[in-house]
Amino acid sequence: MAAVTATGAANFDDFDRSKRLQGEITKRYFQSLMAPRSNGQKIGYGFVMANPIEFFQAFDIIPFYPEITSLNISYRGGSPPLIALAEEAGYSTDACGYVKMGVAAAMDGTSTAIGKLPRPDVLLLTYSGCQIYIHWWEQLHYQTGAPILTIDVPYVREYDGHVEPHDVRYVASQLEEAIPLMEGASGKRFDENRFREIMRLSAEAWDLWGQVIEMGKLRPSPMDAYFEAIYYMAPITIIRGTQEAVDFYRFLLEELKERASHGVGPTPREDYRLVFEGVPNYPFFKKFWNLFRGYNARGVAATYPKVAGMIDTRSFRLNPDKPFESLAEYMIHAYCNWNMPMRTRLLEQYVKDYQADGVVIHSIKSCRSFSMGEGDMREHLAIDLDIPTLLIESDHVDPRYYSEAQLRNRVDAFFETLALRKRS
Amino acid sequence: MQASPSYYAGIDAGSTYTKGALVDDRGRLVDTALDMTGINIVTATKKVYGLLLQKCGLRESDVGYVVGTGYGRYRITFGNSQVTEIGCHARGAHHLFPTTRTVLDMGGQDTKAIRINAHGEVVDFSMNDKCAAGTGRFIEGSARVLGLSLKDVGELSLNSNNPIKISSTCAVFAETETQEQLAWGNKLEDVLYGIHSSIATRAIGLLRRVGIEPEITFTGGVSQNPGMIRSLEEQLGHHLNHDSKTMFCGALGAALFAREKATNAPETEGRAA
Amino acid sequence: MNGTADLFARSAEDSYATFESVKAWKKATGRPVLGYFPVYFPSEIAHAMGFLPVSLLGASGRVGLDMATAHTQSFVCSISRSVFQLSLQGNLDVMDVLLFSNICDVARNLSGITKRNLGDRRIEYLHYPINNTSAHAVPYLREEYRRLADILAGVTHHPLEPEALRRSMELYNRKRALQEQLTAFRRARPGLLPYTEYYNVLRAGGMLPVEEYLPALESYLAELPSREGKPKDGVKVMVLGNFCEQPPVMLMKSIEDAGCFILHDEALVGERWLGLADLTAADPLESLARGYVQNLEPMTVRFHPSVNKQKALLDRARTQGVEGVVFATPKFCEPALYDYMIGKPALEKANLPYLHIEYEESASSFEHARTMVETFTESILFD
Amino acid sequence: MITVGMDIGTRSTRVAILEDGQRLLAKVRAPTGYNFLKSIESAYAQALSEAHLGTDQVEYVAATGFGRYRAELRNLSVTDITATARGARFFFPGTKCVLDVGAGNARASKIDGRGKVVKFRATEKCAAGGGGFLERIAFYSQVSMDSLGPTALSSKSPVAISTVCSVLAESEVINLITQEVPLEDILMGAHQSVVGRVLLTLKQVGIEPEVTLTGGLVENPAFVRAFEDKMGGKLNASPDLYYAAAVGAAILGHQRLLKRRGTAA
Ligand SMILES: Nc1ncnc2c1ncn2[C@@H]1O[C@H](COP(=O)(O)OP(=O)(O)O)[C@@H](O)[C@H]1O
Ligand SMILES: Nc1ncnc2c1ncn2[C@@H]1O[C@H](COP(=O)(O)OP(=O)(O)O)[C@@H](O)[C@H]1O
Ligand code: SF4
Ligand code: SF4
Ligand code: SF4
Repeated sequence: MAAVTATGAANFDDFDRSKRLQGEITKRYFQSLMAPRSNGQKIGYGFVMANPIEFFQAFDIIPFYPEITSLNISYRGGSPPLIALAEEAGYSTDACGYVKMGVAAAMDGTSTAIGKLPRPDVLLLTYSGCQIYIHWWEQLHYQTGAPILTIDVPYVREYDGHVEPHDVRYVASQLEEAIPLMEGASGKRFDENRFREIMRLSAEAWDLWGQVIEMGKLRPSPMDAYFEAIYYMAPITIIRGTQEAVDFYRFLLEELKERASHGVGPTPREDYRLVFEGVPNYPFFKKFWNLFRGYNARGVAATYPKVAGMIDTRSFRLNPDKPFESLAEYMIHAYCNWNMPMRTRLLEQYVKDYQADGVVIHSIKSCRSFSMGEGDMREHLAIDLDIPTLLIESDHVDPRYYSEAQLRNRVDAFFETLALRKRS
Repeated sequence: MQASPSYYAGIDAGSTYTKGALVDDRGRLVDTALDMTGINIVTATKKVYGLLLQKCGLRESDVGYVVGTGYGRYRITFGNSQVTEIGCHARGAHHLFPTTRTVLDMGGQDTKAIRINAHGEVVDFSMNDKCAAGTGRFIEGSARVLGLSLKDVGELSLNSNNPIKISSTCAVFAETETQEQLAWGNKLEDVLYGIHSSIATRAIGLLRRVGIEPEITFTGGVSQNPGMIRSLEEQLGHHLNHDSKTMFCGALGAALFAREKATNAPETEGRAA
Repeated sequence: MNGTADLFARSAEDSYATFESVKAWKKATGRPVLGYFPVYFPSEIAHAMGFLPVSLLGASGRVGLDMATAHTQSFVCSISRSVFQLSLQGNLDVMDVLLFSNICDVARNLSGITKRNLGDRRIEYLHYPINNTSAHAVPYLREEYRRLADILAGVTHHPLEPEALRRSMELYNRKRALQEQLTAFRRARPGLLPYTEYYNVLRAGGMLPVEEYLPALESYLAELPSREGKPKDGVKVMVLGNFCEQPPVMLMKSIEDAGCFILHDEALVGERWLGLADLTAADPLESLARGYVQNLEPMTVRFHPSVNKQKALLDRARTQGVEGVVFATPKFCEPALYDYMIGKPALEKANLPYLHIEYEESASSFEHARTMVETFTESILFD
Repeated sequence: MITVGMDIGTRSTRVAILEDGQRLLAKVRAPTGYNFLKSIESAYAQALSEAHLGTDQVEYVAATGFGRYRAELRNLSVTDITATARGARFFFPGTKCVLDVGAGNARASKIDGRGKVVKFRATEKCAAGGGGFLERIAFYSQVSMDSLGPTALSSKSPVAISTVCSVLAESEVINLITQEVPLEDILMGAHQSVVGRVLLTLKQVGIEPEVTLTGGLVENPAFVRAFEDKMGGKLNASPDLYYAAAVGAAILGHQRLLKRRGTAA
């Protein structure tokens, strides 16, 4: 897609190199995972929300995120056969599609759109933000026999965001308790200095990613902070404790600054500024984006790209000098580990800070962690605060829940009301 | 376009019925027309348009602008532009009942709750989530299973004194449940009323999403169903505006938009090609 | 006999949506009420601080869900919607504190939206540790319980007294022991105690003040053995999965009517879940926390890394001599669905017949379930 | 020994009369209206007259189907799954799997050598797929039930309709109609979508040939074809299987009668 500015001066493709770079990073990451395992290299399964990747890296365990493979497979149109396999085994249509795909991919002899996925040597259960994580790892545990290593993370349950000291202590202690277990699983000794170095690199990548996100505040925004950010968020999850991750975010930040100075962006013009909540639809990602792109609407802020870490709210800061405590704080502040009033307030805040025209909530049927309560969110934003808010539904991986005609109808009507507001 | 065409048409190509409405240059409703949508939507829209012109004794050249709405809006070949049903129903309801603040549109495949301002413009709207669609379809299904006409279903349900609770959240099973209730020997009218109540509860849930502010106008095909009106009013504790024209609100709204567009009123759409 | 059975039936009915007896209690005593969302709650703490702890078990079709529908989508379980409807409608106004915990994502988010809608009330949330292999789990939960006591003290303006807590623990230990006795009776003499009646006795225990419930249950138990009737026979089953949203009693009745005898079930499992708390421990709060963390009884919404759910399932089936397992899971309840998928392969390997049905607390039609269960019993009985 | 099987379904009531549990003397169907008793009575009377029998000659009546409790003259009621299994083996003795597709949902079962059900599954809510969906599609597209299957069979490139729920699938069909996709392609797509859901249920019990189809959809050639294509194997289907549950009920009635006589003697 070659978008051009209003004047036709600059070519957007020239300012879209980061996405290609991200593609290469992801490709290499998958290659390293699928490569035949030599020299006892271990694979640890982890979750995106609140993942302590630094902890894996300290033991030279390759982190593997079934959520990311599920979304990648779905993006390539490969979800239906996996979902069918799981449903034939007895999983219900209601269950989270990521889990179903993950379970199916782990069955003997299953190959996916991106190849045969590696088996876990250890399942690191970081229970933050999503209860289904527990159930998912339990399924895999009974299926593959791989051991589960549990890090229990308490919910942020005070509505003002206050976190109890005993919460942080509890999470940090469990990480420390896990060291000998990780040593056992990896056959590597824990080296505190190395761990601190990884934490330092990681903190640097977080800072840069935080700056990238804030670019959405510019008018016009040089990027789509939802649809494009979904590409940009990959390295922070899969490689963040490395120099490569730092370099990527530096490169991205430069590119966005260039976009800003040339006045280019992901749509020819910026007619609408929107805030997005919820997981996108991966099987129809481009079509879904086009529903908004057609109106020259840009996402300026979104919650989903921060599921990996609430960097923009300054909820945590990795500190190499207090590695366990600061990692614990990061793990506690996962987006879905926040209570609903905090999540709702965050959207409200985004609308103000990013000068948005409205909010779009994309609700995922099979993910209750995100979706339960989004109706209430809408109600608060639309009725109490009078912010135009659209709630639409489909699924993140299951194409059977996507109905283009129904979505288009709702989106068209939403832009009609936005247009009306602009006029008056 | 002809020298001074002074009529404007709206065509609402819905999932079940295609509806047409014509307004004059002062925005007054002249007449309406209706036909089953069927499998060929282009034919259906043409037919309804023809019917409309014929009823009013007009020719195509008398019509200055046509706006299409409904699911089939992009298939209306003779239309000049499109507006979603949400905008059209709001506008139509406002026209028929000017003090309307909330619109409930129940059609064949969607239910919509719309909050509007004093000018009939959409402030907020909410549509049934796809699951458990509590729509006209639901009643049609039961009617067909029981071998009754749509008219009978609504009217029979009015005889009920002791409605049966139908609780399936799923529209698929509601049909089955209807039959099961009958199989257990419950009275037909009570089961029918139960179905209406169950859909009404869901529709009210939608209304609550946008906020219920009187007056409330009930539009769409289901507004012709007395059983639905009764259960909605009972559960809401509010009067609902409705009449024989509310089924045409979408088409009427479209016609009003057509007039506005032709007379160079400000654009409502910001759609880039 | 009739008197106590009636009391239980009335209380059970009252515990769906009306809570009249709770209102009366509050008026008479002037003391506060705490409502808790399933599954488990340490009622001992609330009781020791003068609260009446009340289990919120869902309205089961006794209220329309129009308000809840406005705020939640349709693909969440019914109990979350009906409890939310009750709170929006004012049926829970009698409760000074509403408490939620980490049983699933739905319940977690429900706490927040309840808070947003009833902002002036105390809507609280407890985190129960899921990592029972960590040495820090017990101290953590003790801290949570202390935090809970502080919150409750904010209402009563009296701190928690260890001695009062010990007395409450004794009462609740007694309650659990008596309930266990009831279940044992039912198992030993099938057919003398219909499931509906049994369920009401247990359900009433989630609402009646424990001081009132204990003597009633005692006299009920005393009279039970004298019941007339020929013990019924049937296919011996256990019914698993109904741990949070309650199965409609009609569903359980349909299972019995179809020729099954329910030897074990998980309805109200949280009420019965904690074994007996150790009364001799120096720190009663810690003892309660320890009782929780170290309870290895598997429960769907509790993850305990050191428990093997498959083995536990088979052990239970074996010790109770069941001929089949019915998984009855609430519609849209993911935890229950996943546990079914864990149990299923184990039963297949052990050659034990099983059946999976889904229910909604508010269901008004049981035809599908009935057909399934009948076929299930026919497949075990016919040859 | 004359036994009668009655299958009271949501759409129609089927009655079968069997002699000695072996010879099929009559099979009759009548639409199930909302007045069950009348449907049952008329189907029963018709079957008796077809078999030239009087009521007094009937020794045992077994009822099945969702309205089984409404058949007041029944001596026994069994579920459709149990009954269908026996009926399927009556017509196709090699049957290992039975797939019963009615209007509302579909049930798959695996049976042993004597027709006893060893494992079964039914479609539940979202996965619900059955003839009712096709009836609605027929209604919207204005084709009769009889020509629905044949029309669909003429499709060269069916469109995929892959939504989970049949409510959604209906909207999708309507949407396809508005896009003027050829009717036969939509119809075949709709058949395939039901097949997809139903096949899933069959796979959950495990496919083992021979697979026998029973219920209303045996009359729909497009369904049978689409199913065989997707399963990659043959399906026993014949118009008789519409009566499988009624016949099966009559067989079970006969067995029960024998048993009773046996113990009484
Ligand atoms: N005369 C009537 N009496 C009762 N219900 C009616 C009548 N006419 C239409 N309906 C109901 O209206 C629905 C169709 O509404 P409509 O607004 O035309 O839907 P759509 O716009 O999707 O075609 C039908 O499902 C039916 O339930
Ligand atoms: N003549 C026919 N041609 C094709 N399909 C038919 C015909 N008659 C019935 N059917 C199909 O069979 C279904 C009814 O199946 P049936 O087994 O009678 O249901 P039930 O057992 O619930 O009465 C209908 O929904 C329809 O799809
Ligand atoms: S339920 Fe939601 S948050 Fe949890 S694994 Fe599934 S998609 Fe992710
Ligand atoms: S029924 Fe299931 S999904 Fe619902 S609140 Fe309980 S555990 Fe959660
Ligand atoms: S089948 Fe029923 S429960 Fe499932 S998505 Fe459709 S309407 Fe909802």
